[in-house]
Amino acid sequence: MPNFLLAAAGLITIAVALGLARILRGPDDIDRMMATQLLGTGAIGTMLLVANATGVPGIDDLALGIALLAALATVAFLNVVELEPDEMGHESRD
Amino acid sequence: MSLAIDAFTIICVAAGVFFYVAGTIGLIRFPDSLSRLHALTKADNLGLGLVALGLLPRASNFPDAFKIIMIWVLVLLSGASAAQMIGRALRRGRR
Amino acid sequence: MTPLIVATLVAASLVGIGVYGFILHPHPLRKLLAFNLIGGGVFLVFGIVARRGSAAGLPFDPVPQAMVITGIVVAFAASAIAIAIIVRLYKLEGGVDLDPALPRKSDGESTES
Amino acid sequence: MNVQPFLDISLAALVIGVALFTIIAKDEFSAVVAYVAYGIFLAIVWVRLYAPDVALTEAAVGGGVTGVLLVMAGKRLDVSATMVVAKKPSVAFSAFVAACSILLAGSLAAVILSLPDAAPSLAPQAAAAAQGPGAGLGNPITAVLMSYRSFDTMLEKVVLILAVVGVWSVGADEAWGAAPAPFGPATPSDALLFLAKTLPPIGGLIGVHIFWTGADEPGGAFQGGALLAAMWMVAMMARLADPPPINSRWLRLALISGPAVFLAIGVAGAMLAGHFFAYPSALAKPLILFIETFMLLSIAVALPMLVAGPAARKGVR
Repeated sequence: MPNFLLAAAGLITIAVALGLARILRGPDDIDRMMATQLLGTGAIGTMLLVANATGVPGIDDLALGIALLAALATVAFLNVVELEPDEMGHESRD
Repeated sequence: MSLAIDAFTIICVAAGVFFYVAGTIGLIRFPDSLSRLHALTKADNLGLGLVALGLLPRASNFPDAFKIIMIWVLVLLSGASAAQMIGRALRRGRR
Repeated sequence: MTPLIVATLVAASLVGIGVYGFILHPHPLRKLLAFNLIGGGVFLVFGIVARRGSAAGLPFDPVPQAMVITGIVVAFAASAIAIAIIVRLYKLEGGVDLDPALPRKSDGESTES
Repeated sequence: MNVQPFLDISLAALVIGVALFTIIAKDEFSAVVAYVAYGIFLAIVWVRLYAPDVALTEAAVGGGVTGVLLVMAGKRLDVSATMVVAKKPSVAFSAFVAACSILLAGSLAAVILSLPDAAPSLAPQAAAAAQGPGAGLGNPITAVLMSYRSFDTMLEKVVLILAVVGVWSVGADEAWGAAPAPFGPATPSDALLFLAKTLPPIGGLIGVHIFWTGADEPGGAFQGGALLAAMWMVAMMARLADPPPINSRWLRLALISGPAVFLAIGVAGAMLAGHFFAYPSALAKPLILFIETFMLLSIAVALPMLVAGPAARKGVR
C-alpha cells in the first residue's frame, strides 16, 4: 500500500510539473500564475499521500500550512493587476 | 474489512490522480485563459478532494481525519476565491 | 544513502546555476533570484550534513536544521531589503539598470539623494 | 518493487529544471513565477531529507511570503517595464562563466560526497540540551533553537528588526513616519473580501496550532509566525486593514517584543541559573514557551512590514 500511495504522489507531482509548461508558453502572466496554483494544489496532494505512506511526523501540518498559503501568491498578483493605472503610480520626482 | 478499505483508498486516490492529470492536460491544451481556468479548478476541487477522501479511512484518529478535511476545505475556499478573481480580471482584460 | 547522493547533486547544481545567473544577468531582480538559488543550495548542504549526522537516537542532527530555519528567515529579510532598494532605484531613476554607462533620467539634476 | 529512487530522481530533475528556468526565462515575471514553483518543490525535497520543520519554514517563508514579495514587486517593475536594458554579455564571456559555474558545482558535489562516513554530529549535545536545560521539549529543533543555541536565535530576531529598519530607511525622507503603500486597490473584489473575512480566522488558529505543537512536534514560532503574517497580509490585500504608520508605538513595541523578552530572560538566567541564557530547570519549558510567544508576535509583525516596503507619501502608492 505505501508503494501505491508513493507512486500516486509521484504521478501527481510529475503531472502538475508538466503544467509548468504554461510558465514557458504564457501567453499572459495570469496563465503563469494558474500553473503555480495547480502546482500548489498538487504539492498538497503529494504531501497528504507521502504523510500517509511514510509516517514522517509533521507532514500533515506541513500540508495544512501549504493549503493555507495555496492562493496567496495568486491573490497578491491579481491585486496588483487590478490596480488602476493611476494607482500604480510612480512617485513623481519633485 | 481492511481489504474493502484498501480498495476504497485505491479507487479514490486513482480517481484523484486522474483529475490532476486531466487538469494538467487542460491547462496545457486548452486554447484560452477562461477554459484553462475551468481545467484548473477541476484539479483543485476534485483531484485533491478524491485524494483526501481516499486517505480519510486510513487516518488513525479523529484529529488526523479532521486535519485532512480541513486541508480540503481550505483549498476549496482559497481556490474558489482565486478562481473568481482570475475570472474577473480576465473579463476586465487585466492580465 | 541514495537520496543523499541525489540531494548532493541538487545542492551543487543549484549553487552552480545560481552563480551563473548572478554573474550574467543585468537585471537586479534576476540577480536577487539567482542569489536566492545559491542560498537554497547552501541550505540543502546543511540538510545533507544534518541527515548524515544522525546520532543519539535522532534521525537527523537538529543543529544544522535549526540553523537552516533561522537562515531561511534571514534570507527572506535580505531579499526584502533588496526589493525595497530595487523599487526605490526604479522610482528615482526610471530604470533599474546597474550599468553606470547608460543614460538615465536623473542625469545632471539630482534633486533627491 | 521500490518506487522511491525513481521519485527522488524525478524530483531532483524538477528542482534543477525549475531553477534553470528561473535563470534562462526571457522576461522577469516568468522568472519570478518559476521561483515560486521552485520554493514549493524545495519544500518536498526537505521532506525527503527528513526535515519537516525546515520544509514547513521553506513552504511558509520561502514559498508563501517571499512569493508575495516577489510577485508584487515583479509585476510592478514589469508593468512599468522595461526600461533600459543593458547589452547582453558576449558569448565567450557567457561560456567562460558557465564553465566556471560547472566547475564550482562539480567540486562542491565532490567535496560533499567525500565527507567522512561517520559524520561529526552535535546531535548528542543537542539531545542532552533537550533533556537538560531545554527540559521537556519533545522537538529537538526547538530545543536547539531555544536552549542550545539560544543566543543565535535571539540575534536572528535582531537581524529581522534591522532588516525592517533597513527597508524603512530606503524610503523618501518626506514620507518618514507615514504608512507604507496599501497592498491593493481601493475597491477590492467581492471574492477577495470573502476570502479575507473567512481565511484569517482559520489561518490564525492554524498558526497558533503550529506554534504550540512546535514544542513537541515539527512546527514552532518561525513557522507559526509566518502563517500569521500571511493571514495579516491577506487582510491587508482586501483593505480590511492597511499597513500601520511606521512611527506607531504599538507596531514598534510588537517588533522589539521578541528579542527584548528573550534578552531579559537571558540576563535573568545569568543571575538565577548561573550563566547567560540559562533557564532554571524547573521553569525551563514554561519560560521557553513564554519567550516563543513574543517571538511569534515579532515575526508575525516583521514579515508583513518587510513586504509592505518603506513609508509612502499620502496618495502615492
